[in-house]
Amino acid sequence: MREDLMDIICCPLDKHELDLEVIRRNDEEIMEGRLVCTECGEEYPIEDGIPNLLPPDMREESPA
Amino acid sequence: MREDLMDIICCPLDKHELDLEVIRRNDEEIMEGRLVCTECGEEYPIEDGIPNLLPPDMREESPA
Amino acid sequence: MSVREEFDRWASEGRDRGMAERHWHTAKHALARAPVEPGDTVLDLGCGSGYAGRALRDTADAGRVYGLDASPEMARNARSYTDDPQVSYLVGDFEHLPFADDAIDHCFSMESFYYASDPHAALAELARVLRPGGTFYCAVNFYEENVHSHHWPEKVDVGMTRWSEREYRQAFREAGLHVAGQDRIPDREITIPPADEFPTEDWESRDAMVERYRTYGTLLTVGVAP
Amino acid sequence: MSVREEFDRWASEGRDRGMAERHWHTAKHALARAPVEPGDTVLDLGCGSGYAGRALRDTADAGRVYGLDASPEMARNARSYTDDPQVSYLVGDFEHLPFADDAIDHCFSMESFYYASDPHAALAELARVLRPGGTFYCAVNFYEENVHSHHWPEKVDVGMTRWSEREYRQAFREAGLHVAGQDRIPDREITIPPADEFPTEDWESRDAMVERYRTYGTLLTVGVAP
Ligand SMILES: Nc1ncnc2c1ncn2[C@@H]1O[C@H](CSCC[C@H](N)C(=O)O)[C@@H](O)[C@H]1O
Ligand SMILES: Nc1ncnc2c1ncn2[C@@H]1O[C@H](CSCC[C@H](N)C(=O)O)[C@@H](O)[C@H]1O
Repeated sequence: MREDLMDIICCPLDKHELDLEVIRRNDEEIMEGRLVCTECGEEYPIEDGIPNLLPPDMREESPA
Repeated sequence: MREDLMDIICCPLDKHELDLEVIRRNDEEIMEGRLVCTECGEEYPIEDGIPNLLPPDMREESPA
Repeated sequence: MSVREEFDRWASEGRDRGMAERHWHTAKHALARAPVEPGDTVLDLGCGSGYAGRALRDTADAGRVYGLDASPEMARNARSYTDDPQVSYLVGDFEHLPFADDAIDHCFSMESFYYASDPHAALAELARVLRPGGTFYCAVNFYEENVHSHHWPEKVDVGMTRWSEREYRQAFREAGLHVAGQDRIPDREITIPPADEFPTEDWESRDAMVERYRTYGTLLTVGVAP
Repeated sequence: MSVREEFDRWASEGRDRGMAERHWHTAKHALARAPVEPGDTVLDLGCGSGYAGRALRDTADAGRVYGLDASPEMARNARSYTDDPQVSYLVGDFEHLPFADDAIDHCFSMESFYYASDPHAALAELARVLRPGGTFYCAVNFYEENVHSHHWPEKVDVGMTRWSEREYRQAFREAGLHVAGQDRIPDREITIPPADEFPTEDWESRDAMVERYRTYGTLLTVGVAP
């Protein structure tokens, strides 16, 4: 995901702002990382450049 | 025109309410009459059942 | 010539019905989209023969339908085509609408809006009379992109405003209407003769005629009062 | 099965592209009507392969396009079909939109809205994220009047809501959206075999197939945030 996405995304549960934690990035994008809700602390993963903002109970783990 | 038209029509110039003066009516409708603005006093004719609510300067007289 | 005089002449020559027939090909598709609910009050702006408002009575069970036209002869003809007590015709001007604020649920207009001498003033009036959520369905065949319409003003003795699709959207927004959609409705019903019959009286080539009706068709811009 | 699991399976079988191709026949007409201006931010809700948002980048010069889908595999496929830096895909749920209030100019959704487990909650979320005047173009082939779609839930392992045209309008209004228009967009491109080839695997009769595609087509309901 590109960093300008931060302008409009929010926590899907309480609609508060998210903090971005970058694990890996390339020239254009954040490839791996985490989005953390500044209010409820819920964490949303960024995997292969795609943020997963499903509510945690809808986000099953990928099969190992 | 049917009398229930009075619910929504107004003076085209100043948008104030109109008074209805009936000259001739049948069971359903006012066939001849006048609509008079309660504010500016402008008069609008009803002829053959059709109210003419053109601003006066756009309403030429019908040829005699 | 004034709008009233020009269209009184058209009406007395019976041209209101011919127009209605031709316009129906695309107008019916626009009418079918309108979110008119049973009981709604509908305004047919520049109604001519008045077919559009009558159609909304029949298909959408509109409650009251008002056809407004600057030409007394058009209104007289329109009135003679129906006995429906829920349908009324008024003589009036686009820029001086004789309706109270928020009095109208939806307004439809076919091939008439661009005759307004000040179309911005007409839009401001529409924004005033439509209730919140009310729509203005504005359908025109005369517009910038439709190059085949550019010469029409030569044939009509009143002023005509030629806006582009973008200018329609902008003007709606300037008047305070949201733009909910815009597109060209093709006329798929008009008979287009085989190529060897061209040129005809009206058309240089078959391609030009196809482009006029199938590509440009009727421009519909839908506005919504906030 | 969850929406995520069902559509991850579809995506990994490559069904996202087949759907896109079939849906394009009618989706493109809906997209062509949307009042998207250059620079606008567009959301493609339940984007699947993501073709719709990409089309609005190309045709309407949309500024930023977000495709949202509950299936990570769909989002992954969609991402692989473009290099456009202005186009992004997110995994998310209709009823829990991860967007700030008023962040979206226009939202388009094709053949996905009825999978929402609570469609009223989804509409409330849309009303929240659309800026005033923003539109929701909601296109569905699965709806009450389209009798030929009634058996579809048997083939899909997730819940599907079957509303009538009227129920769509009502639900939009209950969520605080104005309804700007509604109609059925016919699919004129699907190949319909000659009568003597019926019954086919999917169709009892030619008439039924014609009715499905030409009469019922795709139901489009257009909502506008006040
Ligand atoms: N400023 C104005 N106010 C009211 N009516 C007007 C007007 N300018 C033009 N008109 C009316 O608009 C009509 C255009 S002809 C179209 C008529 C009809 N809607 C149809 O589709 O066939 C004429 O009847 C003309 O009298
Ligand atoms: N609650 C929900 N939240 C997000 N996406 C959902 C959803 N329910 C269904 N979907 C997604 O909606 C899509 C429906 S298939 C349609 C895909 C695409 N719009 C097209 O026209 O081809 C699937 O990709 C599915 O994953």
